[in-house]
Amino acid sequence: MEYLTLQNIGLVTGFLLILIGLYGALTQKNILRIIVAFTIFDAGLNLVIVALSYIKGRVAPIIDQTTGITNLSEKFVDPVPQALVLTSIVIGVGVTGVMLTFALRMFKTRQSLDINDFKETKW
Amino acid sequence: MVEIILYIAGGLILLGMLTALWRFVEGPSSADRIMAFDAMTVTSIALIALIAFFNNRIIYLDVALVYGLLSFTGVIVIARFLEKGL
Amino acid sequence: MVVIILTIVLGLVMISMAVTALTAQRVRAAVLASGIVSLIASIIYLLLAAPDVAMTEAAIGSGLTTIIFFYVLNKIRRSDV
Amino acid sequence: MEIRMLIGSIVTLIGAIFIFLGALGIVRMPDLYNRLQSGTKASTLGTILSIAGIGIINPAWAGKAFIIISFVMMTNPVSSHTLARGAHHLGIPLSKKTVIDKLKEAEANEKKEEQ
Repeated sequence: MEYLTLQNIGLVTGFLLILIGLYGALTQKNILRIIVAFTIFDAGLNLVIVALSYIKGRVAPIIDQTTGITNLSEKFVDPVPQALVLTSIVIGVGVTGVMLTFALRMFKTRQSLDINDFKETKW
Repeated sequence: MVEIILYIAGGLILLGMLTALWRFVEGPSSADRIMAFDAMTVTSIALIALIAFFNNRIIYLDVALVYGLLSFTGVIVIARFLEKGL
Repeated sequence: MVVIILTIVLGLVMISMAVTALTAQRVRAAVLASGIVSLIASIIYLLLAAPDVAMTEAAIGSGLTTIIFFYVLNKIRRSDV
Repeated sequence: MEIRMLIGSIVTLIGAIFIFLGALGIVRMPDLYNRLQSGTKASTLGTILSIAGIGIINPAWAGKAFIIISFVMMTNPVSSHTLARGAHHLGIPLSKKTVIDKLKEAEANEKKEEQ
């Protein structure tokens, strides 16, 4: 019962999302479904990093009237992984946009979305 | 007394979210799924407000503000996609 | 204790929606399911004391990703998307 | 003091009941358009009442709660209207018990005037 904390639930959910996304990206045939699986993989990765930085009993690292301005390092959770995840979300949207552009170009040249129809880039 | 009433309210809101999710899984057409998505977004605004009350931080209400401002643009884009012609 | 139960329910919904996104019949249902995964991830970020990440995920992960996916689906328009 | 907090929590509870009944209507109604009005009107009223109850309990939060209420009240009916119009153009069938369809008549009149 003592393992049932908020941090452990976040970690388990994040790792399960990573596994589901990896399985989908490796087994699907449609290009658009591969990109959807990549989006799920990205969400799970961000959830793992945020859950690692959580400490029980502390509050969000933003100053207002209820926190005061003294002894802040004993009241707040770690803000550095949250800043990293904030950057990672934006980069993930950029990567998704580039992948969708490639998918659109591939569809316009070959009129197909199946990954087995594009064999000349294999080696 | 006040907290017990608010816990019951939170349970009802969560139950409403799960019920809308059933329509998302079941839905015969795409418009049903989009409607369930919209209902879940609006319901989660109320859930975020309750979480902000229990944590006693006003900064959490800003998340609900972002939801209320930006959630409808996605639904409008998908509806225009169904109407053929974005 | 209430927070633990709420987080477990939200996590189960998230995992079931991820499985739905992989097994849906049409691509538009898969994109909507991944939008719901982002929506619930934002509530879990709020419970993990990260409101700034929750704000960004709500605006970008749940809104902008869905919009660019449907922009591409509008260009393709086959019977199975 | 105590009376005000009790009133606020009861307003929030009424809002939560409205949200639950709206979600029940999403499952139980016969066709898309009935589900749409149940899922939009009841959910919007429930969300507005919930946030107003939080604002009554904590008077320092009332300004931000008012801003959220005005945003929800402006944006949610717009998206629902657009979705209903798109579904009607797509040709999703109405329920058997429907007695009137004004949008179809208006489109027929427009087509007649063009010819």
